[in-house]
Amino acid sequence: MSAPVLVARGVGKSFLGVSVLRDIDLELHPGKVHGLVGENGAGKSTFMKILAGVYSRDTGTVSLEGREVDFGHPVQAMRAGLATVFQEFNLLPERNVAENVYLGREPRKGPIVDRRGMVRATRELLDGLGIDTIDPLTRVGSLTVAEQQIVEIVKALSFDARVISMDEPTAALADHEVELLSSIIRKLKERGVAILYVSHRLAEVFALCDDITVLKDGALVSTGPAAELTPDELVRRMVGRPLTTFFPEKEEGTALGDVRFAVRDGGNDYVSGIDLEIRAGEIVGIAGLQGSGRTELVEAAFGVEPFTRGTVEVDGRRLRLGNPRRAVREGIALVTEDRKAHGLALAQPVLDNALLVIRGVFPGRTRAARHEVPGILSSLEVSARGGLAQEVRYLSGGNQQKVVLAKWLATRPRVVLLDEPTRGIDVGAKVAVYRLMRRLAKDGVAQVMVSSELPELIGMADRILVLRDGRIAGEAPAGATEETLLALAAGTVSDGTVDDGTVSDGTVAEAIR
Amino acid sequence: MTLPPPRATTQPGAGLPSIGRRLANLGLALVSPRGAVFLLLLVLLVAIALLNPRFAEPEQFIRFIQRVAPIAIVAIGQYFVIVSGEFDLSMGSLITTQVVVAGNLIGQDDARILPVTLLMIAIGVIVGVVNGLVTTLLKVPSFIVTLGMMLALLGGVFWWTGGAATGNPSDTFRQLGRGGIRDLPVIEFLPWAVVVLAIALAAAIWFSKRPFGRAMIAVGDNVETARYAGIRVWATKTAAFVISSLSATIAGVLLVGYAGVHPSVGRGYEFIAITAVVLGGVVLGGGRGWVVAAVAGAFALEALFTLLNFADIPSTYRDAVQGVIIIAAVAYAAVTFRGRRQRPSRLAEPPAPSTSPPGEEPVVSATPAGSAPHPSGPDGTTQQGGQ
Amino acid sequence: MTALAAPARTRRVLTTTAIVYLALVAVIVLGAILVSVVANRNFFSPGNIRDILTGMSVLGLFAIGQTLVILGASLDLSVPFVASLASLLAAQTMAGGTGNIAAGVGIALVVGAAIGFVNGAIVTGLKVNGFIATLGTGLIVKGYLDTNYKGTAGSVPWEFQLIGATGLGPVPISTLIMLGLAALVALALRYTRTGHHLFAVGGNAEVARLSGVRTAPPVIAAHVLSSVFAALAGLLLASRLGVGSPTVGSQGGYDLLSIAAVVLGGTLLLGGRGGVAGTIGGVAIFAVIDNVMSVLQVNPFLKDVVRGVVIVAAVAIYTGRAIQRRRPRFSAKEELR
Amino acid sequence: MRRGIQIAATALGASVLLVLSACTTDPSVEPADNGTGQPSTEWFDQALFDKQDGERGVTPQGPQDQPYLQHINAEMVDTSQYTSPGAKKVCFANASISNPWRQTGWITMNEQLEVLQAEGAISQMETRDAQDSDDTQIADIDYFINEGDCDAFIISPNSTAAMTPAVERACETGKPVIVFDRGVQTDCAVTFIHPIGGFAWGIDTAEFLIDNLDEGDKVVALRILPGVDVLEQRWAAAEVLFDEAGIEAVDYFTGADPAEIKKIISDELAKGDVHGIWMDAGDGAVAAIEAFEDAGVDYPVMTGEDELSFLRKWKETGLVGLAPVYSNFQWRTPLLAVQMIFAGEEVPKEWVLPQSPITERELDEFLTANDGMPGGHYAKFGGEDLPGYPAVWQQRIIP
Repeated sequence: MSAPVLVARGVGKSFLGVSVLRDIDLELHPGKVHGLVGENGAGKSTFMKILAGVYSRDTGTVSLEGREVDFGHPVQAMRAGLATVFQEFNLLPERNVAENVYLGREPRKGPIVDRRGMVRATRELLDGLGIDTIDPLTRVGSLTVAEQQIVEIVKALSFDARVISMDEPTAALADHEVELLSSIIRKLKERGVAILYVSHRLAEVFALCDDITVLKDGALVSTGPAAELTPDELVRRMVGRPLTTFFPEKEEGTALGDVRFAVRDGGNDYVSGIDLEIRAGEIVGIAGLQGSGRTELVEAAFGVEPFTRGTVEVDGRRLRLGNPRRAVREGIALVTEDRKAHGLALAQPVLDNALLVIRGVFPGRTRAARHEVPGILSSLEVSARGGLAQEVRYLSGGNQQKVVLAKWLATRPRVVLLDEPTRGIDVGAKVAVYRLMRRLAKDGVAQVMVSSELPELIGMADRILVLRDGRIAGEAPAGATEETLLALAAGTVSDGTVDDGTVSDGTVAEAIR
Repeated sequence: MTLPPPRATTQPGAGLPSIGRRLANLGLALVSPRGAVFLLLLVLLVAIALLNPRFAEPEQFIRFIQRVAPIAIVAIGQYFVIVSGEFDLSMGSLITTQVVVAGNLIGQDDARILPVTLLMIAIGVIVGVVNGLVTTLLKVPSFIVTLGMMLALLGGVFWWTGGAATGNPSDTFRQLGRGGIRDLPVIEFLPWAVVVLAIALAAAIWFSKRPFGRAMIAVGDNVETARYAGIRVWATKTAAFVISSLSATIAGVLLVGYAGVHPSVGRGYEFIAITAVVLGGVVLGGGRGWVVAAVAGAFALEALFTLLNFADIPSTYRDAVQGVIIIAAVAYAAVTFRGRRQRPSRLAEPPAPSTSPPGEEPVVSATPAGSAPHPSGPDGTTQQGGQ
Repeated sequence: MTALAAPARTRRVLTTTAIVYLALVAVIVLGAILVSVVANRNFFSPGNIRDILTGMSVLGLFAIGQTLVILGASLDLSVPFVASLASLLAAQTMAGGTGNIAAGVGIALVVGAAIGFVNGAIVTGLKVNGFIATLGTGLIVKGYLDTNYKGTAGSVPWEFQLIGATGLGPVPISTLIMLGLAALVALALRYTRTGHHLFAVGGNAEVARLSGVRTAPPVIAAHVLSSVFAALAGLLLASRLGVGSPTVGSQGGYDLLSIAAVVLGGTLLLGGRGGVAGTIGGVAIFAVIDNVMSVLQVNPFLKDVVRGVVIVAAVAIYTGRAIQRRRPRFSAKEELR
Repeated sequence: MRRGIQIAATALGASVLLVLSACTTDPSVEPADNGTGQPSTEWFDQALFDKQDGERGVTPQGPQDQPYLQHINAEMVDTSQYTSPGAKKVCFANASISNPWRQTGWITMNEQLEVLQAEGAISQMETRDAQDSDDTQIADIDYFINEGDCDAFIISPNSTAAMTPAVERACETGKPVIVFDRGVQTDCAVTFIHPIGGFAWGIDTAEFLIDNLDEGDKVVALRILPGVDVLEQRWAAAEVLFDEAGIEAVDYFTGADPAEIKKIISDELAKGDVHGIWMDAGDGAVAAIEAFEDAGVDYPVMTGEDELSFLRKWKETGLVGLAPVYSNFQWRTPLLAVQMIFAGEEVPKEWVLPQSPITERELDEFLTANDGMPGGHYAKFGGEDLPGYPAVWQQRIIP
């Protein structure tokens, strides 16, 4: 094996006396992909940020190509050849691709920015990755999420990075886009770039990575070749407990009731031909690739971008849900995908956020809700140092999500639409969300759960609808396999209901490619 | 990650701050931007009283409140617009409009007070509704909308009246701004304007605690969240503009009483009001601020001008002093708050700490929330950067 | 091999600037008709064109600087006072002497730049909102002017007055200077790093910071340039007036008017998008409307009403359109259209 | 952004083309013959003070009942060169109509215009209003020169020094130029029409206060805004006289805002006694008086203006007062001068109109004469014989 390009020894970090990372050793080799896995909060992101120069380390050493380094700013790290693709895009939507790629170090001829050279270089980088669909002069704001991800990678490459670390690069991508990214990573490997790859998608990790390091609670569990690990073993090292505990069983007494929420042949600019019936006590999963219309479907049901065709029924009454307010009045709740953008007023206290919907839509119930909210929050195990007066911006992602849930629970909804309810939250919070869903089901609430995590859908939903290109491509029962869902989502089997949950291997392989 | 949570308060369901915490908060409050304005006001009042002991006499002081009342009321209106995330530059012009309307239409005829007052209220509501609807439905920045309204209103009222009002309206109408209850103990004289201010402030405090008032602040904090929560954003913001226009109307009524009719009454009040609100620690961009502090800001500003008068400082310095104060106040607030609030989706907030692992009891934990960058679980919200 | 669906992004959309200039053409056509029908005048006569262009020069200078600060997500309300101060400093330094022109211009620009630097430093260093910071510095300068000047002062030599009074055909030199500077600024925004960084900081300061852009310098530069342009406007005013005046800046209401012109020109008030070309279009729209109203002898009070309505209506038309344009983002949505 | 380059290229191309074409330097911009615009930060001018002081005592020449045609110490100029028959077009570059005094005058002027149009002396008057902006007024004058097709220019300058070059350019056309109200630093105009002036105002008012007050008494001077010569001269004269007489005078700028005025007076009353109020313009006078009422102290000795709201309050309260006048009827004179000039009649080079304060003795007379006029109307507006009287002024119909 060649000499490592990056060596970390004994790296540790603590915040306010709380140790969050201890004694991490790790080596990256040219042309190898190194997977970094662990539960949320295991310290992966902290470690990456230390490498990237966002945080400074308290202990240990990091050396890049034999020289010890200590970066004070991400750009220092990038200039030294260590580039990081963060989860949140660092792109300017109003500027074009080339301007974004070279932001902060625009090439110059004399004092003049060499725009032509900048565009040419960007095009070359894109060509090198085999991307011919992105024009360097396109405004980034008009690109898809996946394309923006590629722009981020191109930006990293433009530094001529020898080490690229990627923090969950596929989190927002649909599967065919993931495949594209994988091919790009393989290309980078061929060029001898060392890649540190953080992902929650274990299949991806096994498919891509040569080595895998497992972190848990800020400490190193193991580091070694991927070939020596099996998926089960990896999961065991990560979580230290069997996978089944993730999804709580249905609560006793949960029963399917009448149809609570129904859409018949619904459609708008983004989705079409939607037929959907949810019964009281039922959890309906929605699967589909990114951009297949999942979020658009729940937003249509919630009146954000209402259905313009078809009919909507709540408890058998035909209604027109023209805006969210109307939907809320009918007992519908929507837990949005992006809670900071759509779910929370970050500068307001926990209490005000939790009472937001009540105050906005049912002001007459404020007094009563005020008494209930502390109970709801504590049943959700919200932890906030400043209590109800704490501004939510200072809460963790999981606690923020719980505040969002509390906000809707206070309205006593009859239909709850959950769009990626567990995205970006830690395991404990995830379990709390699952438990809550089970409890709501028992109480006769009709639920829709949109998720990119197929295991989550399989584990929680009573049945799963698969969206493709804005239409329902098929329906799978509770026990369906991931392969089945993928095949439906990717359009490799004909539409329809899958009964046995199996599809031939060949088709799946095709689907994944 | 197992953060051993040092539990300061372990009472289950304890969502309310303890008494000790409240005391601590009170101490902190005076140096916080919200409290700083009260400190500033106190210092200014003491300084005035030292220069001119008569000022501290109850009778003089109540006169001072009477004088500040119009500005304070305008500041209340501007507060609601600013806290809901907008600007109202049309307030000064609207005051002028109302003053001229009162002067021209009421004249010396007491019988016309009621209908004209109703007309003035209608004008106020219409101006607020137009400002609000153009801002929310046509998506024109409120800075531009109210700038246009400012020009159009002033031009329109001058066009109508030929630039000058007929004369002061009847003394009955002017009582509200000029008169009061006489022969009281201690203060001797309680101007109606002070009563109006007290009512307006009480109403503003009440309103800002009402569900609708809280929703207004939430809208200013994050419009999208409010919309997804079923709040009618257009109605909420329009209501803020209507409140603002109505407060300008009330200020106009007080000013026509206090000062009389002149086309220059109200000039510059929009900037004075914004200055007052900002002095009160209210953040431009919305979502943060306290209406009482905004009123205190108005008092502080007026106290400052009074101090300059008493100190025999040439009135040409007044602008310069106002300039210094306003920058200092906001710089102080900004340095304290640090968080820039204009674009919630782009907040560069420190990553929040993870919660305790599953199985832990619910706590109001003492983890150092937000005070330092903490490692977090992936917060997988993909941000497509900006709006 | 790319599984990415290539969305139909190639369709031509009118740029914002194009819309602004279309609006300008519409205003000119309408104005020309009104002027010829109602007042029986020729809108395109040299004297009238000169009147319009003269009206554009001063506001144009203010608006160029204002564009820069607005691109950087700030504002500059201090410009009228900076312009007045510059006119006074220049006129007093020149004191009628030809030899002092360079010194007068130099002093005015240096003082302008210094005020701009203070503005920029307050905005970036003390984190004071640009609105408040420049409102404050504007008031401070105003206080200085009111205290120290009791009326017009100084005088500029004849040679300097020529700048404001000379024209090439119907085109005043001052307009050419303004357009030349506008072009320079447009090029600077496009071809200098600071220009690029200004867009970045105005669009999203955090992204800019993480990309290694130091966020303060572009904003400070924008404020310095804004004040320098205000000083240039003051110099032009001094050249036209022949003297310096403590009120010449505020007389025109240039602070709010320049912001309106910038927004009218399609620059986003929140920063990060826009440009000088649109601003010049916005300034031209104002100048044409003012000219037409003056030729038609519209009541001056009514003029303000029209101005107010035009500002709001124009921006409303423009923003309504911008929102439509941004919606379709995902291929799935577009395919269904 | 691409447009930026296009614009740049177009601008460059255009300028090159224009340079190739004839350069059209405005011929009228010439080197100033003397040092125009000497620094004028000090407003007191002893010579002017003495001149105006003298003019106060002169009995004006001219028709007895037409003050707007009277003149003081006039040096008449021959205008036969302009003699021409027929109705003439007048171009009026107005500074603004942004305050009640100018609005009143503007109404009067338009009524005068109707009369002269009916007489066939003037065909039409084209007006451009500069809205208080020097720069706009310069452009207005240039527009008139180029496009106005004017037979005569009337200019009411927005400010003195700044408007001088533009007025000179208008003179270059050879057409008669009439300047009124504020002056310019050139005598190229055929006639410059104005009342006696600010120093006379200052002398009238200061002497009145000095007569009615004792040495050491305090006078609060309320001034609208700094930097306007006609206003500054009023204060310059008064200040000097107060100084000499040992009257303690403090001055404030109020922006004519009555709320501001009331606050200032209240603060002054809180500091100590105020015996006199001096104002450089009458609007807001009522608020000043009310401040004394509200504080429950005796009325001051006061000078305001011939603005009706002050006259009425003066009458109502019976305070010791004087209403100095900045003769509003001067707005009639320019158009009448146009008629005279084209008729070849000689006119005064500097047409100093009478300017005499309204005293307590005359108060009732003026109040009766102006019954029904709005508060912002000026008693000595001099338009009683014009056709629209009184409705046009009562309803303030602004063209």
